[in-house]
Amino acid sequence: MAKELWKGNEAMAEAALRAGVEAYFGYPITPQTELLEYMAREMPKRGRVFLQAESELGAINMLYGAACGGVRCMSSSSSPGISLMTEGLSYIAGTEVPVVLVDIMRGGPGLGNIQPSQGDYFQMTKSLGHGDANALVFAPSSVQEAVDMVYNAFDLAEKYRCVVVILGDGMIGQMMEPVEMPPERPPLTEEQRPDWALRGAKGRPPRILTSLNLTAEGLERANQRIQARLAEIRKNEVRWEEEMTADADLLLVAFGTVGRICKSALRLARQAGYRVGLFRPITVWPFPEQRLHELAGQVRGILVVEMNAGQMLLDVKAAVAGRAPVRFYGRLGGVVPLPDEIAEQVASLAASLPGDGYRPARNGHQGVAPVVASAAVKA
Amino acid sequence: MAKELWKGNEAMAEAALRAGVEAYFGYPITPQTELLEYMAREMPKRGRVFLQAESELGAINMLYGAACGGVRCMSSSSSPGISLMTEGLSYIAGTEVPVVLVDIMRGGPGLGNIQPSQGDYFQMTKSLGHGDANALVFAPSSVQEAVDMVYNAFDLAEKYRCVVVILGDGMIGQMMEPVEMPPERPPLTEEQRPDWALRGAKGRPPRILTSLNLTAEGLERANQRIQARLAEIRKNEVRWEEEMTADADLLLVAFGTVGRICKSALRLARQAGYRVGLFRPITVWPFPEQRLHELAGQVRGILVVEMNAGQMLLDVKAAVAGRAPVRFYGRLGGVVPLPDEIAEQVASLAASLPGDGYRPARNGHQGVAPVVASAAVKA
Amino acid sequence: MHEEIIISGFGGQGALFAGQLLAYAGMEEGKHVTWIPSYGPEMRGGTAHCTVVISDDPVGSPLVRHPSAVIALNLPSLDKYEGLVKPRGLLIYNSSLIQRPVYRTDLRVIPVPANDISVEETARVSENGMGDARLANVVTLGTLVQATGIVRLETVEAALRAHLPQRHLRWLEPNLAALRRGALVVAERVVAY
Amino acid sequence: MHEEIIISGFGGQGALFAGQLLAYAGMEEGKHVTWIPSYGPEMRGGTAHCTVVISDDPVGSPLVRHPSAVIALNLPSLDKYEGLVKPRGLLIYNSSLIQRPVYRTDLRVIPVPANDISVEETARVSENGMGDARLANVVTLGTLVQATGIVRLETVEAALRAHLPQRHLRWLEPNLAALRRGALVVAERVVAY
Amino acid sequence: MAKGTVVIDTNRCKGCELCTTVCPQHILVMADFFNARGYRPVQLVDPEGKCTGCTLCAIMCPDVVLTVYRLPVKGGAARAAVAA
Amino acid sequence: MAKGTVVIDTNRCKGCELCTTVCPQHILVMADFFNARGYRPVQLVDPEGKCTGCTLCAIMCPDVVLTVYRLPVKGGAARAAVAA
Amino acid sequence: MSTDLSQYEVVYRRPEALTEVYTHYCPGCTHGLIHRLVAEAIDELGIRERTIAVAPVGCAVFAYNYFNVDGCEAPHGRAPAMATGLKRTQPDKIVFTYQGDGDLAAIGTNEIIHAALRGENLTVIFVNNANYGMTGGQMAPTTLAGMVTTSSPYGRDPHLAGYPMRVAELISVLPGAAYVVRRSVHDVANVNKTKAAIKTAFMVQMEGLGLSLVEVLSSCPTNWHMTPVEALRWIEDAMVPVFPLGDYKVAEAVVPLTKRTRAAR
Amino acid sequence: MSTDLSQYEVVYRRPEALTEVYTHYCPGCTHGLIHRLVAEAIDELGIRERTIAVAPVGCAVFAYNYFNVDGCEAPHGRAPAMATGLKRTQPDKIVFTYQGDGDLAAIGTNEIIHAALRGENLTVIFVNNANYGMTGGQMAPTTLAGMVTTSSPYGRDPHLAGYPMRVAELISVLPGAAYVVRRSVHDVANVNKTKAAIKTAFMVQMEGLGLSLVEVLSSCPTNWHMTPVEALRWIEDAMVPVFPLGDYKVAEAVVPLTKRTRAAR
Ligand SMILES: Cc1ncc(C[n+]2csc(CCOP(=O)(O)OP(=O)(O)O)c2C)c(N)n1
Ligand SMILES: Cc1ncc(C[n+]2csc(CCOP(=O)(O)OP(=O)(O)O)c2C)c(N)n1
Ligand code: SF4
Ligand code: SF4
Ligand code: SF4
Ligand code: SF4
Ligand code: SF4
Ligand code: SF4
Ligand SMILES: [Mg+2]
Ligand SMILES: [Mg+2]
Repeated sequence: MAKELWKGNEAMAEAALRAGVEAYFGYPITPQTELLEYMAREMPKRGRVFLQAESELGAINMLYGAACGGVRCMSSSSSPGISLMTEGLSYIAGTEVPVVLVDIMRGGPGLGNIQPSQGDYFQMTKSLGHGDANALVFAPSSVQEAVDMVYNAFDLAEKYRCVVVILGDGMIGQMMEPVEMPPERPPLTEEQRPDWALRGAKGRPPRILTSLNLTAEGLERANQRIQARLAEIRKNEVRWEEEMTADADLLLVAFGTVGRICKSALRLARQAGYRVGLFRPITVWPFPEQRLHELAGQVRGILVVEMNAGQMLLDVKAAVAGRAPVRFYGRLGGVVPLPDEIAEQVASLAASLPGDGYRPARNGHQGVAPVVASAAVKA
Repeated sequence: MAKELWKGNEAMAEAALRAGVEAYFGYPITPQTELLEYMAREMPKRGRVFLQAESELGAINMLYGAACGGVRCMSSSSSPGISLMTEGLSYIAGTEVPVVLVDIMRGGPGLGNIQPSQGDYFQMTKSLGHGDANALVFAPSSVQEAVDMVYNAFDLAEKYRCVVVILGDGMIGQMMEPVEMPPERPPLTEEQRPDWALRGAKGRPPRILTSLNLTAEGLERANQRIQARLAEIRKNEVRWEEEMTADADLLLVAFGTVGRICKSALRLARQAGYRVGLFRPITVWPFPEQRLHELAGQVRGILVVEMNAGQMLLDVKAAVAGRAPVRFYGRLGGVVPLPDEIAEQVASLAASLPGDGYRPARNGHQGVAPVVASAAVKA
Repeated sequence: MHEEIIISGFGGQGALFAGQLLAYAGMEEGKHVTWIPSYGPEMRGGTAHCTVVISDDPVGSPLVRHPSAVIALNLPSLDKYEGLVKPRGLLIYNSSLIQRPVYRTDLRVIPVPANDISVEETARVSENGMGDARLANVVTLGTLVQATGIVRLETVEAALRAHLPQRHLRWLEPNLAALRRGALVVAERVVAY
Repeated sequence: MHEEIIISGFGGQGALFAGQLLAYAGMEEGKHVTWIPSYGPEMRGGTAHCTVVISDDPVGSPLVRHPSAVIALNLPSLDKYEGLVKPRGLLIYNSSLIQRPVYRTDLRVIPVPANDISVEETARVSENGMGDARLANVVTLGTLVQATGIVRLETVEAALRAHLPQRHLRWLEPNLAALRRGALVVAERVVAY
Repeated sequence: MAKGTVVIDTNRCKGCELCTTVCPQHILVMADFFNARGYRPVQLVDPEGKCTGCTLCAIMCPDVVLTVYRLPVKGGAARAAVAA
Repeated sequence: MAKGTVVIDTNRCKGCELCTTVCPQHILVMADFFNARGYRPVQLVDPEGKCTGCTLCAIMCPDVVLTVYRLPVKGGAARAAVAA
Repeated sequence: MSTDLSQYEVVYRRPEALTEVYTHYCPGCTHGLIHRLVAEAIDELGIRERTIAVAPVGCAVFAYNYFNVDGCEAPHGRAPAMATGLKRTQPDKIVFTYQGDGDLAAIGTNEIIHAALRGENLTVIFVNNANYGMTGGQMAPTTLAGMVTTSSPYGRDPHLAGYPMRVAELISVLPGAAYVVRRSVHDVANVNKTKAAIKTAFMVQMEGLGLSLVEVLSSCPTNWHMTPVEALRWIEDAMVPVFPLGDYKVAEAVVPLTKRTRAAR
Repeated sequence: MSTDLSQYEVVYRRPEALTEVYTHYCPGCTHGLIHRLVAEAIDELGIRERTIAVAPVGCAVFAYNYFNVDGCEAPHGRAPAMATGLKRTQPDKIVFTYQGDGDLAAIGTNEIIHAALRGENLTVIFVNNANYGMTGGQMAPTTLAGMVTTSSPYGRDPHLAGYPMRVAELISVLPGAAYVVRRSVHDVANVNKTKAAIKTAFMVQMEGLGLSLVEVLSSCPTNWHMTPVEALRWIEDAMVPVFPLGDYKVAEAVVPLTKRTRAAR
């Protein structure tokens, strides 16, 4: 199929439609509102359910209800709205019903602003509200990747009875890029509905979906079942991308759009003579810790770049387990780190390392004067 | 002053009163409700503000409002209620106003149950909603410690203009223990109010408190200011407790009530001949990573014990940085790990380690047959 | 010394209060103590229990799997805890309500007709001369203290004086009497070891 | 080839659409392209701009700090971007609205009387014979394409045909004309380098 | 007077006494023993067969303890069962 | 007729025209130039001194662009200022 | 006394829409009674096999165990949102929420108001017992002025905590609400009226007429510190004057349904 | 034309309670006008130095920059809760929220209802422009039936999205609300009435009488795709019939205040 130019938010909505999403519930918030608006236009045309909720609390619980019926459903929001959804997400995860959620992150904390950010990394990969709830979290770096992730998210959510999150940022949501849209899939038939779905107890015993379990032992068993599913995900679904790691003695680690910006930085730094590679986690939960651990044994130093104060950094440190020094470069509040400044950071990382005395000639692109590294830069 | 027997929830309330809390806003939820009920009884007596909110969203935003006035204020809740507060907490952190929050954790995810748990570790130490919001988080292991933490929390919150969280669990909330109550402090005078507080623009230019900053550069600066404060906290406020670490070649790491249970386990394991020590983080944010890193260099192996599926575990791994193998033993859903089973885990950790071949005689307390370790046990 | 006691009964039987008295007494005698209730919806009409730990050392776990002593005020409590008491531990049960025998043979077992004793003691002060079972908890506490010596009986008496809610003050004397009556039971009928 | 273009103007001046046309054309010619708007409340009455990257390689950053070419449709846009264009880069500005000179001397600068050209071209088809400035964006796009050769003019024309919203179809011809008029400007007046 | 009776699911009864207060015949009384769940259940004490099967007791019972029976009146069906 | 005038904070004006529609004297008209913020501001065109200082324009202006003046009527104060 | 029951007709038996599970409610708590009425209505309307129950957080948290229908558990206050998600995607099902006053009138006010505003085709059974039963008797928005609870230990002071919230009155203002009534279960006559209202409420949903809400005044003997019998008397004496029973909204199209249910009794 | 202004008296000038900051509102947006009325009321009551403003999330998010008083910014919809926290701890201050219809009538319904129920001594300026202005014109609970917005592209269908929410009517039901009115700013007469209502609302708070709420019908020319002048006409023609202007609740104790403000004009 020919490529078309799609805006990220709308492309994800269309991908969901083609994947057979049956219901969408959401609440407007920049920079994801185009996704909701696209659904408002297209869902009714295809006889599916679009509903603008009264709030994100409403949206996530409508989603919860729809999911309990074994219906393919989805919502989307951005950081403050996502915070409001965490109680519901914890219930959904605890009840083991599949939902798909798109989070187009913006600058925080608080109201912050509407610029791109990666400040929800922790809340999407770690806590997802209270308890040990975890989602399968994909971090797209291009509109095409976002489309493919959304398209596959429903199957994965159903397979593992879990929450699947597409964790993008304002750039992914607002950017237009050429996209090859996947084909439209036929809707689920009644027989294809899962055997736990609430569809009315006709000719069978009633089904119950709940996250409540009053005894500690009972709730522990439920948690063990959930943890077993998550272990399956960890086994099967870890994904990442590497670029120029084969000969690298320095490693950039970045996810989402920062990952793609690092590709440009990589080219600049390589031109400047640094043997740098890129490791881009595609699933940020589960985090590709094993492979990163291996790579850490090969390089002299690691630079983590994020649009936050150092969140994935913690996963990187845990995975690296001391095999290489880990530095951090973070931009905050919606400032997007650009290739030249990242390349500068690579250079200063290299300079700071004990290493083998090798010091590359600075013959590449010089860029402009490096911006002062943010105060969030941590050792 | 003589010790009295206090129930954790009520003791924390009384400690807050003596520290001069001027306003309390909350919503009932087991197992913290006695704190709210104590406030309902005592605050009016002392002419202070008690208000039962319509929800946790209401409570956290009332707290936000009171805090903007430079008033000593506090709230309390438990896991699902805390999830609902994260948007507000992110705003509060972003606005840099001081509040104190008690979280008495219960089993999750979802509605879960009301038994003790440590399932909010991630949501309190890592995300606190969207953006890079962080609280200073204390994890008490006894009622006395909880009392002292609450008593000091207000000063710390005001000093760093941050959220201070007392992260307890159902045991801390429900247990009675002897407590020495600190003395009553005089209330703040109008002059003692901070110079950013909203008290009416009488004879001075208006003051504004907001977390909004539309430009990326502006919001980055605000974030840098917040991060600088957090760096101060990291420098000044890290606290932990060690027991029998001097000669230890095995290390237990646990926080909160599990930390105290581990003390009993420690005695059992020592009796059984294991040279085991205990490392108990008292602040879980900031995490005492430096000291743990040092200790990791001294021991053959580390066992992290939590009432969750492995949350502090990540901080431990990052701090240990590969210097010693890290194992995890977790109980879920409100099951409390008891000393004998933890001691068994110590033994099996020791057995699994390469080490120096040293194998202690099993001559200590035998306990009962060990419970099957939960599926959440991770390598 | 390190004792872990569970006191268990129906919601209204006062198991929690008896445990608090014990903890107060332990504290008065300079021990480390913890008291923790079961809590939650099961309290609604169901059983309630508490765990008290009294120790020379700081208390690690306030919860225990295998208590050194149990007071079972009703049958469900006996059913639940009989199997959990430590070998050679103490099991006190309310024989006014529990007819079945105890199966374990490695325990020190003391049946106490706690309701009957309570009825007798409360009848003395009640207006209509009718007694009730409300002091069964204190009766069995007396037995426990006497049988174990965890704390001295007088310390529990002092705790009663100090912590009986103001509004129940007229029940102080009957409480003290019930406590002493419970203590006497030990001498009378130690059934099994 | 790797070009990074910013097109900027008042809310209604069509900077975003011009950028999309450019991106479509790039895509048609087999390049890697990204288009990203500024978004948010500043759109309310303020300026709007978009960044287009067209490259032989996959595009890393869709945002750029130092574009290789800028179209400034109004004065605030010139103020904002003049300092940011890469050395030796291209700066096109709408001389119908901007009277001030360009200060940088290391740029290729092309003033385009875009509003005037638009008025002329729209007047031809408007009912009352009065033109307006709505095609200033396409005029300057013509200039950009002609001056840089990033894509061929015909590809942009095709993009216009394909993507001009149905309801604006009667404006297709004027758009095409405006595009060509803009392209001609390059020949006419290259002011500085 | 219609003739009826009730069957009591004794272990289900929580001894709340709501049924006893509405029975027009005063034939529901509390037992002096406890059921398996620790409650004093209600008992039908109707030696004279006064129960009319009026269902009032069942209507007030919060725990659906009572099943109510009635002898069909000759020449007509009993009042339609409430829960058909 | 009272005699008045208005002072226009031109750069504050957003050219919304709300004032022009309420002025009874039709002496507020849109300028043919743009102000610093890119809007076509309103202008007072009152060569004949028709402005009565009625404040209607100010009452409708969403951007508080207009300050209204009035010549005091002899023998009495002007209508109490709206914003004292 | 062994009557030969084979001669007898059953005139009251456990409804099919209730399971055999023992409820955890306190003795005399009318939650159980209201459950029974809901179950009877479901049976009588023959909709058991296409009904989905949404349980609240509150004493009725286990309602899904007691109703013999598909069921789920909403976060505290969010049952109307969850039910909306179910009903919108399965319009052929009958979806009802069962909610307490803390759940619906405190934390969940937004969800019920907007479900009513949108005219969601849902049936809401709203159990008003003037306090938070499950958490041990705290003040609810419906707590009476002056009433002592564990969080209003000096009695609810209207100047600090407001006057009780009248939910039926409030919801009836919203255009999407089709049928909004208040009933009580403090005596047989009122139980029967409540039953009729609940049945009507389900019929409203079956006809797709919009939101139906039956507020039921219910007892909480435990937290009111009363015997079950006293508690029912207190409903009549203290609650009914503050929460007048009656029909607060009966949409045009619903009127014929109310006649049908009245006739059926 | 240079008039000698020294001869003149100022009959209208910028209120002191407004800062000099240029607002970011679109041309002709009546948010600015309503700001001015609030500021005038504050000035006239002499309360500027003890007033605290709580700004919403919505187009008025920067209101704290425009009011010359202490100010803060609430999370979307939570302004009444934040204001409650401020007012309860500083009862001598005058605290007001300024909220849009998405903010107050969608996500924040719970907070406003419970503030009103409790009779919080707050003043609420509620700006109803029938859509979510700031996020680009989505449907709000107040959007008119049939009205096209970016999230109701085929017009609001009352069967799917409900009929518009009438906030003043709803809030007036609650006992703690002392003064609840609806006004509009589509012409001079209505602007003046709105001003009087806002002033009364503040006086209600000064007297400690409970919650006062002034709903103001306001224009959003940008998202309505109209000129500012057309937009005002549309308020009159389309909105007023759905949202009738008037006094929905004037508590006994408030009546004398309304007389005072009327007299003052
Ligand atoms: C988010 C959240 N907040 C608080 C609670 C605690 N909680 C459980 S039930 C309940 C109140 C229930 O009262 P009500 O709805 O009136 O039901 P009732 O028990 O009286 O029938 C509360 C506050 C919770 N589970 N979740
Ligand atoms: C929790 C949350 N959800 C959504 C948003 C996005 N948002 C910002 S303003 C707004 C709507 C504002 O509409 P309204 O209150 O009517 O104000 P108006 O702009 O129309 O004056 C929304 C949904 C947000 N900032 N936070
Ligand atoms: S059916 Fe009627 S008469 Fe018979 S026991 Fe019940 S209430 Fe009494
Ligand atoms: S009403 Fe039901 S539960 Fe109560 S006593 Fe009668 S039969 Fe038992
Ligand atoms: S004061 Fe009156 S007459 Fe003068 S310009 Fe304004 S509206 Fe016109
Ligand atoms: S109303 Fe105000 S902003 Fe609008 S045109 Fe007139 S002066 Fe300018
Ligand atoms: S606490 Fe109250 S509402 Fe809950 S089950 Fe007991 S009596 Fe019923
Ligand atoms: S979008 Fe609408 S409400 Fe917002 S400033 Fe513009 S006109 Fe006003
Ligand atoms: Mg209730
Ligand atoms: Mg609006």
